Amino acid sequence: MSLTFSLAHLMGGIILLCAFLQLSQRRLAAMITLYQLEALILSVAALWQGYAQHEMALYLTGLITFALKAVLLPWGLREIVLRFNMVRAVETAMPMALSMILGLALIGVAVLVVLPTTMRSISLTREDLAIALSVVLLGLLLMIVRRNALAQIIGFLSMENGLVLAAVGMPGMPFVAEFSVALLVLLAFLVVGVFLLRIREHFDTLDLSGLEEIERRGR
Amino acid sequence: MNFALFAIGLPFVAAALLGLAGTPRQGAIGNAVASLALFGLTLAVFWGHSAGLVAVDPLAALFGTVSGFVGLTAALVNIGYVSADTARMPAQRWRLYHALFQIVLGTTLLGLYADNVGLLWAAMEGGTIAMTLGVSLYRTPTGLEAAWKYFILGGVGIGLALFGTMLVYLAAQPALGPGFAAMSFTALSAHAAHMDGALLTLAFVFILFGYGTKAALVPLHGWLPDAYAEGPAPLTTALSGLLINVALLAILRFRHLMQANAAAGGSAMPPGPFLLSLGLASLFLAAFSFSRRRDARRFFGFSSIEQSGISAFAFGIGGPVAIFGGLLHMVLHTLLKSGLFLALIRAASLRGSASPGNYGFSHLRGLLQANKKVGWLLGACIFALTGLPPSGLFASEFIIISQTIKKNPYMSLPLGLGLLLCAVAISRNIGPLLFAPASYEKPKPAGRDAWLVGLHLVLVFVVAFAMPGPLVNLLSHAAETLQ
Amino acid sequence: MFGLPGQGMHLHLDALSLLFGCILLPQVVAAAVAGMRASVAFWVFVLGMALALLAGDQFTLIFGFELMSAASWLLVLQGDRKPATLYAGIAIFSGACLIPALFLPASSLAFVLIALGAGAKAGLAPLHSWLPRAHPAPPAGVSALMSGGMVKVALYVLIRYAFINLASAQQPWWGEALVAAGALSVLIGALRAVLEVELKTALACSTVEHVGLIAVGLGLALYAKASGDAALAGVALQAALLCAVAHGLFKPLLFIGAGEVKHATGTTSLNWLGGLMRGMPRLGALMLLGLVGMGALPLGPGFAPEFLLFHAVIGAAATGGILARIGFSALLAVLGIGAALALAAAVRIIGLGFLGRPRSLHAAAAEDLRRGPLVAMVLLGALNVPVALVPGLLLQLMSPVILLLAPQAHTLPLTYAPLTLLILAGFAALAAGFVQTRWGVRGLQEAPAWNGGFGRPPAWLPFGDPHTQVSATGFAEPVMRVMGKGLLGVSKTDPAERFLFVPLFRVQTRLVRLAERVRRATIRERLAFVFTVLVVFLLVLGLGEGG
Amino acid sequence: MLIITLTVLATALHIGLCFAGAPLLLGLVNKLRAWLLGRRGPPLTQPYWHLVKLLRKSTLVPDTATDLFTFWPLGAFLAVTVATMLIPGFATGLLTAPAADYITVIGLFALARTATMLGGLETGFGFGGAGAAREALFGLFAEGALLVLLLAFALLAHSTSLDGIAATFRTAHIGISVSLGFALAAMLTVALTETGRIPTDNPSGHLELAMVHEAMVLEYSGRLLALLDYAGMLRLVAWMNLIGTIFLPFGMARAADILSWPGGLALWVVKLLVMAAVLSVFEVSRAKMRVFRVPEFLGAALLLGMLASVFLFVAARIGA
Repeated sequence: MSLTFSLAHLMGGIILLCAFLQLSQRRLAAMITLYQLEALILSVAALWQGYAQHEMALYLTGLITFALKAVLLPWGLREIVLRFNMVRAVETAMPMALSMILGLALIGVAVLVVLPTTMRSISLTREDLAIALSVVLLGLLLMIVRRNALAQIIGFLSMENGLVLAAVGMPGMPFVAEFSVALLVLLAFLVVGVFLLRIREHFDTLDLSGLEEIERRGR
Repeated sequence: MNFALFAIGLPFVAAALLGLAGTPRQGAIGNAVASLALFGLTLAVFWGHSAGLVAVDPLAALFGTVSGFVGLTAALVNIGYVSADTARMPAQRWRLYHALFQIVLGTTLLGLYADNVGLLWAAMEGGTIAMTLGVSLYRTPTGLEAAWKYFILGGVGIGLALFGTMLVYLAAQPALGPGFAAMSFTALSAHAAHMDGALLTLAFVFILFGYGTKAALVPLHGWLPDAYAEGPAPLTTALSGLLINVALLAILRFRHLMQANAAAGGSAMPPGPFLLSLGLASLFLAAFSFSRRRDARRFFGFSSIEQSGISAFAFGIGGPVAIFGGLLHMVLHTLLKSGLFLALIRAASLRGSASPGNYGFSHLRGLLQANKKVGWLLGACIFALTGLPPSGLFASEFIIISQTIKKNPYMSLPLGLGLLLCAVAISRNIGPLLFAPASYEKPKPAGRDAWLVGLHLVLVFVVAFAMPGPLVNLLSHAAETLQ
Repeated sequence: MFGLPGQGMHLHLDALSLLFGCILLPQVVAAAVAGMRASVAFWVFVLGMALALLAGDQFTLIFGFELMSAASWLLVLQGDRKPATLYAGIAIFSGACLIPALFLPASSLAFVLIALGAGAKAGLAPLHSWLPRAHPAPPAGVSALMSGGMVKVALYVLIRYAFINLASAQQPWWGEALVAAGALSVLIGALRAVLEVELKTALACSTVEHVGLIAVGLGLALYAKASGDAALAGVALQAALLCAVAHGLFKPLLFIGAGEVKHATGTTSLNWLGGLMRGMPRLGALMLLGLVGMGALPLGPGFAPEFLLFHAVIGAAATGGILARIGFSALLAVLGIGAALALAAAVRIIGLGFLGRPRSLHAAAAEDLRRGPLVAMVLLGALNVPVALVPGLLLQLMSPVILLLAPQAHTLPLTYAPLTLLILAGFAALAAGFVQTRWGVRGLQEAPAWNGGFGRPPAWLPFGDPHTQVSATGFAEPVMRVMGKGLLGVSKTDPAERFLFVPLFRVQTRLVRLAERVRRATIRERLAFVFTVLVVFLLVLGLGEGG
Repeated sequence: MLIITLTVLATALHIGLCFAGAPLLLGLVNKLRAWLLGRRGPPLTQPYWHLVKLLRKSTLVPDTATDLFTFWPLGAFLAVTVATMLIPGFATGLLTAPAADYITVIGLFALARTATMLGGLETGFGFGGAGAAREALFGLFAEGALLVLLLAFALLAHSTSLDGIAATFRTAHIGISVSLGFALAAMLTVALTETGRIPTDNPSGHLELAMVHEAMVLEYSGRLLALLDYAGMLRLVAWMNLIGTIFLPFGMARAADILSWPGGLALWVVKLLVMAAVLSVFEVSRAKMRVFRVPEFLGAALLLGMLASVFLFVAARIGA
């Protein structure tokens, strides 16, 4: 049992680390790599939990996660990067250092919030919950501090990883697979959305500063 | 038998059919037929009994019926809209449009009828996706941009909601243990007392933010005005109010869990302050955003923000009567706002086309010259939004304010101020819209479906001031159980 | 059943509502006859007022009150779009003040809210400046009903709550505050009534003045009730109620007349009227009757209330300390000046509108009353006569109301006897007539008047050069020079607007700019909003539960 | 029965004397003024002949006037007449006493002023309008001052009816108090304005730009002018009666007992003579003031009136 937990912690820690490192990356390629790693660990965690709890659903989740998030999505994202040649650094909305400090602060917040909760008889310990919450918040932060649509998507993806991380920890929670699948549909939509935006010869870049049409018209 | 399942299933089937075949006009007619059947089913739900994942309580049934009605009238007006606007989109995209129309209805009903937090969440996500597609349907730059906002904000909201849902499940563990039971509203509210209060509070914050995004509470409202303004009118405006209701009801139910836990001495925080702050924020932001709007649909988008803020405020005040007021406000506002948008579509098509971008106030002003009937109907709808009698909203707002004074007198001050500002800002537009001297045009026919708007208005008035006894009992009982 | 879900709607009638109903009825009939018969909004308006008067519970009261506001707003909107928004704002403001007040327990706060809400709707200073803008806007019949009726309904709410529902918590300062507001309204209203050039606007300003008079009476009555002065309470209430009755009769008369002037000449600006008595003798006679009331002249309907009010103030001054003495003597001076101003305003309207030479061809070619308005005005005029000649009788009829409002109040018989004065005047007239016929020369011969040495007017000015006779502005100039500059400033803007509304609008624009900034936020910024608030909530949570 | 007859008789006597004597009083004042100016002056009966002459002359109506032209002089005349009947002269307790409320009297004077103003606006030429405007201006402060004064009297006499005031002031020994001094000054100021004497208006001056009362009656002639002039004379009597009743109530007769009449009558005549003398001295010694100084003049009167009532309070406190 302790092995279960320690391993779960370890993976959770690595995921959190990836999420945190994404903040520090200037280049999309690196972010995608980190995301891929994150997803990989996540699928492993899901499988491990499935093994620990003897849950078929969790095995399923792990496989889906691996197939889609660790393989398919990164590939797709890289495709976009190459296609629009956004290999060079994307501009950040706030200084790296500041964003990382904020990230640390957020982890603090997460811990502070989870602290008072009393986890009786649940395999998911409060540390795991804290980690999941931090990953979610870091993902949100990433969406805010990057000006680039793709970076925002990556942020969203890592946030969603946090969700799945929390989900897999829950004993016998139904719908986990369904949740992640449903989320994936949404993600697919996000990617498609980027394509839509790109296909229209309206925005010559995915830099969102070019995306304030309505505001400029001031309706 | 369980009509609810049929009611949920029908739209998806219809969506599949409409998405596959049919000219725009056929699609519109099929749409109307399906909506009519759906409305019948939502009525039947009252008499059917249901259990399991889809267990309908009277409140859900009521809102289901309201949604069915709104869907029906929207579909009827939709016929005229489509046949007037056919040329603007290729046929297959019209098919997509009709499919989306039904999907939105279906997800709405699923979200209302589901007795399971997971299903509710899934429904919300489905609705989000459908609406997103709907907003970007016309492929205009601004439309794409609005859709993009909807993607990002709605996606984040959905994510937070999911996290909150899982936390609720987690919080229910001590009481209900693993399994489906820990996700069913009935079971949860039965065992609310034994749930993990702290975790529940945390969960509520995420739920509030997740579903608050769908309910367009400030500061989560960013997507709404643009989404309203850019999509095809019958879909993104007349129907989107329904999803707002689903979100508000979800918030109300989770709030009830928290309240019950706190009341039973659990460690949950009272949910009031969160709701009150978001509600007031919505009220005031709307109040000050009205005055510079040039596009009517954006304008009324902000009014939707205001109204859901009011309902959230009422839920924050708490107590059976205030919640009664909040629910009544939701029902009335749904009927009124959808009627208003139908009138708006009519008005815009009087001035040429009802496609996005033709809803500028400067474009619509002086309506009485174009058509007296439509002009007065639209004016009446807008006026009803201000909450002055004989508008039905007066009743609900009266209840809410009076309860606020009884429960929390100091909150009544900002509430009154906000309502005052909003009402003034809204009433300012009526004068130019109706009476302004427009360049001469000869009166045009109102269109066969203008009476639907009148029907909406009458319903609003009747429900507010001559509410039949059973409905009163239904609502007050629901408020009792959800307080 | 109709009404609030699950509770319905309760009506209830007592002496007070009956009295105000009686005040309302003739105006409604008159306005309907004068041409509002066909308008739906008008009848909704009437329905709202009736509901407010007959209300038996808070919901019905507010419902009727706001229904009245809403319908009148629509009517104002149809007349003139500009003041409509301000009017809606005031109407909703009064609603927003009243609703809390109705639910609060009897307390000073409740009274303040009631006074603010009802006062704003009644046009009591300092919340009066909307009234001279909004009341002239709609068609004459509605203006009449707004000035004569709606204002009374607002006062009715004030009376019912200040005297009956909140009686348990009453304080002396309630009365004093009401008196102060009333005095202010009297001064500003009467002064503006003299200065305004538009006929209807001047009438609306005089409405502000009369509301002020009623408020002073009510305030004195409250003060007396609180200090247990039975006689004072009686006379003050008599003054207030009689003033309400009289004003409810002659003001609609005047407004309908003003509407007819507009119809006949196409303008209501006194600077373009003149000599109407020649073209419209019947209208002139009826207007004269109404203006005698407005100017509070003896033998007119307006004098008895002023008479009682002065008595009340004198009675109040006899009680209380040195400050009260100074205050009440100042109040008396203000009322006196106000009465004289109202008189000047009435003289100005008659003298410049109906006497002298026409100032425009429209005025010269004016034709007399149409049938409907004539009937309406005759009805109101006929009802004015008993108020003017037998006020004592009316006061006796009102005594139940007074006892309802102030149970311990006892009332004295009126010492102003218009009939006696009439008889005396009759004797004198007979004597004068006798002398004339005995020694005088009969007959009148027309002769051109000496035009002060001005040159002969051009042929296309049949009534001579309008500029050689005093204009409305010119007539008001001395008053403007002596009092206006001091009270209103050179620009003649109402102090309430300068010190109340303008700053408010400034704040509003600033906040609108802020909201626009929020709306302009990019997606990232919007996400940032969400994120920040989320983190704040989480922190609150963590600290709240951790601590 | 006897009392009633006596009261009726006294009232008739009062009215008759006032009406008959009004021109004489004016003649007296003019005579005195002339003497003080070192002229011989017109005969005392001159005003009577003036009235008769006007009655004999034919009456002109300007072609620009409306039908109400003849109505205003009558109105002004009737108002002043009624006021004169109400204000007690040589005796208290007249038949008209119950109706003789101070405020009613003020109202009647206002009514007279209004009728005159409208008469001035009637013809629609410059001077009448200017005169009416100025009269309206003067009216503002005059009424304010009169009401404030009333407060002082009412506080002393606990009554607002002239009769009551006179009765109280005669019997109760109020003595010469500061407040009454103020009140008297204020009262005189208002009286001068109301009766159109120097310094606010010049009854004998006919310079168009300066005149107020004359400007309003400029277009009247014949019997209408006679009415107006006679109303002016009555106004003078009425005001002197008013001042006499309030400030010199001593020795007034009681209408009920006939024995007190002779004394009362004699004293009344003396009072009128004294007041006429004072008036003419004052008029001769002062010059007419600019129109826009008059409001200040009356404003001072208003303040004096307020001071009077305030001082009353102080006096009541210190027991004086």
